[in-house]
Amino acid sequence: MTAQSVDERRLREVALTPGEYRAIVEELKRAPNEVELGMLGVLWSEHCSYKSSKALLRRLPSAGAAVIQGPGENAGAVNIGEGWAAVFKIESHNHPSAIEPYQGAATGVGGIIRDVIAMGARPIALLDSLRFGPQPASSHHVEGVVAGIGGYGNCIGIPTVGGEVYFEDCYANNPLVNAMCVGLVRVERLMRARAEGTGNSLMLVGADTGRDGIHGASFASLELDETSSERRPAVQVGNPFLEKCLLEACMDLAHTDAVVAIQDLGAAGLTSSVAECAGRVDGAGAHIDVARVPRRERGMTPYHVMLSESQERMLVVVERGREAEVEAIFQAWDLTSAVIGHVTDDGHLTVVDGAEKVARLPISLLTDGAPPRRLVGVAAEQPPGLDMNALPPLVDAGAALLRLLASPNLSSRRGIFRRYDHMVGDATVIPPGGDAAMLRVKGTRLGLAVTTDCNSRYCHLDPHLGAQLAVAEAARNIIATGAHPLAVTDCLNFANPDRPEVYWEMEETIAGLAHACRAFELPIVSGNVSLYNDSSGESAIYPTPVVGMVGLIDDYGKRLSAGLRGEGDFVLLIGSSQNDLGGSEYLKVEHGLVAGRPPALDLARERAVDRLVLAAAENGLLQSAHDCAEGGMLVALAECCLLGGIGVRCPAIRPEVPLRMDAAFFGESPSRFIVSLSSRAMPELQSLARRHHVEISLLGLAGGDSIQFEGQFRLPLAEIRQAWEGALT
Amino acid sequence: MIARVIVTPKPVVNDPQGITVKQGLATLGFREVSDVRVGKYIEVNLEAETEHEARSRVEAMCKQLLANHVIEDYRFEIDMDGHKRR
Amino acid sequence: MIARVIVTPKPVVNDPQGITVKQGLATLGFREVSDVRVGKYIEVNLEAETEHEARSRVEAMCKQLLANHVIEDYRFEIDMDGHKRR
Amino acid sequence: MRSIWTVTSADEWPDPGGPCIFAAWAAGPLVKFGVVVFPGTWSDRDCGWVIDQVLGAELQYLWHKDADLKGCDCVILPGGFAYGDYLRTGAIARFAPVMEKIADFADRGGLVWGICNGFQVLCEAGLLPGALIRNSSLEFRCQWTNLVVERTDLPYTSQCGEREVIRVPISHGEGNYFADPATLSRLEQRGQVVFRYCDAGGRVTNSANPNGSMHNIAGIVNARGNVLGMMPHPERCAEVELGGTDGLKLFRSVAESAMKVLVS
Ligand SMILES: Nc1ncnc2c1ncn2[C@@H]1O[C@H](COP(=O)(O)OP(=O)(O)O)[C@@H](O)[C@H]1O
Ligand SMILES: [Mg+2]
Repeated sequence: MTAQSVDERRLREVALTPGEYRAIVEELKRAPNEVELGMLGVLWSEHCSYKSSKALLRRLPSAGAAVIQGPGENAGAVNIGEGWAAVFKIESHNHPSAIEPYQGAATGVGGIIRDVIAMGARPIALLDSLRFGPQPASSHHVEGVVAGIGGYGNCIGIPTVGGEVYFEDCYANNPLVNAMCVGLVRVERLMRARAEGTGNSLMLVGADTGRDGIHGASFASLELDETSSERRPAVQVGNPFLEKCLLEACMDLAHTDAVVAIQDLGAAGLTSSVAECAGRVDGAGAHIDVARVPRRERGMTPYHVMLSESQERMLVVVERGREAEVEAIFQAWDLTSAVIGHVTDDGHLTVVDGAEKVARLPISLLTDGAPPRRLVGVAAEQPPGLDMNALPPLVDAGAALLRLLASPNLSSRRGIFRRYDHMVGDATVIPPGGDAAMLRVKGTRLGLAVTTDCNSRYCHLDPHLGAQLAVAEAARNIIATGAHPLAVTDCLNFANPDRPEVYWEMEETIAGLAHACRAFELPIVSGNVSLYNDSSGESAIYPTPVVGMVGLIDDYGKRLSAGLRGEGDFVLLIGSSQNDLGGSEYLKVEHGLVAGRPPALDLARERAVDRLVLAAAENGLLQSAHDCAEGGMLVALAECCLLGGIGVRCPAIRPEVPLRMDAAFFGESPSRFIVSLSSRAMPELQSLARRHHVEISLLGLAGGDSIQFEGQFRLPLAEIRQAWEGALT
Repeated sequence: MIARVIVTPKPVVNDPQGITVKQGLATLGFREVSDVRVGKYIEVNLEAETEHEARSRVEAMCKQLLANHVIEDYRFEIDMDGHKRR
Repeated sequence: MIARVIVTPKPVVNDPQGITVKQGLATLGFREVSDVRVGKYIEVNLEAETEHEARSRVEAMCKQLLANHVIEDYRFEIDMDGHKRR
Repeated sequence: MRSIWTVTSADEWPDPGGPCIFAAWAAGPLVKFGVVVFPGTWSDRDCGWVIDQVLGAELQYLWHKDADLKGCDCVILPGGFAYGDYLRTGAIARFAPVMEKIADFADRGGLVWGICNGFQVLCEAGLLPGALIRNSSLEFRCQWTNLVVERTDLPYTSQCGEREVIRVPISHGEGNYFADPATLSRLEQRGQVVFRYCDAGGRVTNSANPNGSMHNIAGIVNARGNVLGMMPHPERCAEVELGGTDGLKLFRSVAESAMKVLVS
């Protein structure tokens, strides 16, 4: 077979271009056989090779004092003190979820959990960042995805403590499902998936291998079109029960020092897990006998076995001669384990089927060989501008508030998160519903705050700024609990990067992320890229860089939540407000507009505000704190009241020119919080604010069972709650 | 009349439930069991003029709601004299 | 051989799933549906010398594991020639 | 106090008190809790945490393959999805080797406490009547609920007040209690309903029922009073930082009852 003679159709099937094929032949100095072609196809897919995004991702900062493990392993890890490391990562499962929402989302959760387990960590929390088309047309997606996430997380017994849900037209055919998992491990027990030690055994543990998901990784690297449903056998069915047993068995491995490394099997199955594991060690290779792989079905070929994406499997590198110890641990959990090969020092992945040779490829060709794709970015058309003078003035702030709270992007998420077990583990000290959730580290006073954030409408209107705003919002969500932001994981969801305007969005987004993370001194320790989120090239998604963030508080007894606490407390707005209506929910809900520029972000001011709130929290001045985000000041204030079950009495708002009334109530200026405190704490807060050069303004006094702005409106809390909770149930 | 619909996981699709039930049966001593698949049974009471009509309506129900054709197969029978067993 | 077991909720047990499916069908325009019950279908591949033996073994499986007599009824058929459809 | 449990009704118990009891308490309650672990169980660690770290009692995990209860005074079947809850909740778990010992233990009057999945296992095993079916909403529900305590003469509830309303979270997809009419009326007549979902004021209403359970039943006890099954999770509310401490009352009750038996 020569480069010319290979069937074009076959190349498409394995998602390789003729150019890539030529590169393979050149490197091997021969044509690859069928199995080799399949193996290279999956590993060179965008999903595994990052060939379109690698160059850009290098710009993201990943170093920091607390970082123990940056990108490159199954998950990132940061030191949180007292001997503990927090391990976390976010990952997309968009394409499978578009085809089969329940199983797609469920197996997405299963996959990200295995990444954390592979680091030797016990998973302690899950988050899910979701994007759907408008309701009710998207309800099939919403129902399936939410049920799938709950189905997996609830069964395996890891609390799902946070996430986000947004509805926009652009996600109608391309729903996004990004799942994040956070785990804990003693620093000295942190594992790395490196196939060290020639002669050590490779054991495959967990589920038997079936024919599921062959070419799943390539599938995730294509646009969805009419034929997608024919590729549906790529959809896999998760088994959370089996993964629970796998999790416990892997935790039990800590009792033996016979284990050198653990690597999960994800996209591209055995091929990628073995290649990646060997690829992390200079000169290492692996020898695999597919005949030894336990199978679920009869009639599977070596091709199937090497490419299967059967879920709930792990590769364990075991010191030679100690396989029985490891087998016993898995056996105790009724799990199959099989020695399927060993580590070599020839830098090649050799696959045999009993006595028969099946494939032999250089590890470096598999993991690093894909020629980077050089794409060009061209700035997208400027989105429609916003003529503020043409906007009709705000007539009835109260009525607008009710409409905003009842809109799908702002309404209560309780209808969703009550379907997730968010309490198992006895560690959730801040449950979902406010800003970040918080988990205590048992046996210490440490609290880990976790959140995911991204306003993709901002990113659509200005990707560079939008990405920065996502980082800033995530940080504010962490800070609103009293915790310090520590590190970031990111899931970059884009449309087809072959389109210059999409590639430009990628460039801008990544530049914006990098810029903001540098300003916040936040390392990005793990992440994931999902491309081709456009169905048949028509409906491209907004650039959606989901920021997952972890923060730390040294004593969770000092944590803050969003709800007002006591009658008579002062309710303050920290930070200042501009005419920031561009890209706002107010514009969309009240005026049907997606227009303008997102709010400007002054990173220095943002940091000053953050420092003030953290200092105030540290000194015990605050009763509550809440981030002011979508929907602006009034929506945030209403949330503080609803979450605390206490109303608020405020004097009329009379914004000073040039601030408009609508922007004062509903503008989305960043760098703002709503806090409450007792009157006694006021002087100290005022002096802190002066010291940090941050503007603070008194909004009103907590109390009563309504929200009122003297002479402007008064709404009973019960009515507000009905609007807020009625929308998403 | 009654339509009796059986929905089963497609043969290539993983069936964790079936696998686990098989293991459960083995523990109970039913070692002669080599494979178990678990699906759904749906009994639909409906009105229709003819069996032909019933057939085409139930076919449509299966396609649209009762089975998830990504991972499941279905089959059904129509019982013209069937009535609710209550 | 294959045993095809059907497990249904007892008539006295309310079947929220059935009710929801019925509503779902109605929303899709299948208004001719008066009642839906959702149960389980379990396909068991097993070895047995005789149909009689198979029958008594499957009966035992149903009693012990496959159905819960507080809330469910079961019935089954044995297909002597049946084999795994894989 | 490693002997077989004997259950006496609360009013027959001698007045506790006296310095020896407080001395014993200071060293931690003497009761030994066993927590069963099936494949797929996940509340085992939470129960263990409360017993060991909050209550300070002795803790022993019991593996599903164990054929011995290791001298435990109270055996907890915790929450989770034993065997994935495939087929039916608790259906496969009830055949685990440890279950045989638990049935014997219950027969002899030993304390057996099923929480959530554990309740489902006890029903499947026939140690408690009825069954738990799909929530009427068809949705999994994780939320706080209010429970009115209808029996305070049990070793599980002696620390609760008469008809006290306690706040305890639920987390289940199949907690909808069902029993045939005869069984249900027998349960009611004999006062075997221990917890009922209610509103904050203790009213047993439809809207306070999170899953469609008959008679708002959240927990029942067997006729003898030693086997308790409940859907809500007391081990999730034993510390203020988790939002409430009512669950601790149940664990304390068990520990305290053990003390009473000890002095009696
Ligand atoms: N898909 C989800 N899963 C779990 N929790 C969610 C989900 N979506 C939102 N939440 C929770 O609901 C609360 C409000 O979400 P959101 O409005 O996005 O908050 P914010 O604007 O402060 O980021 C947060 O606690 C969040 O974690
Ligand atoms: Mg947010």
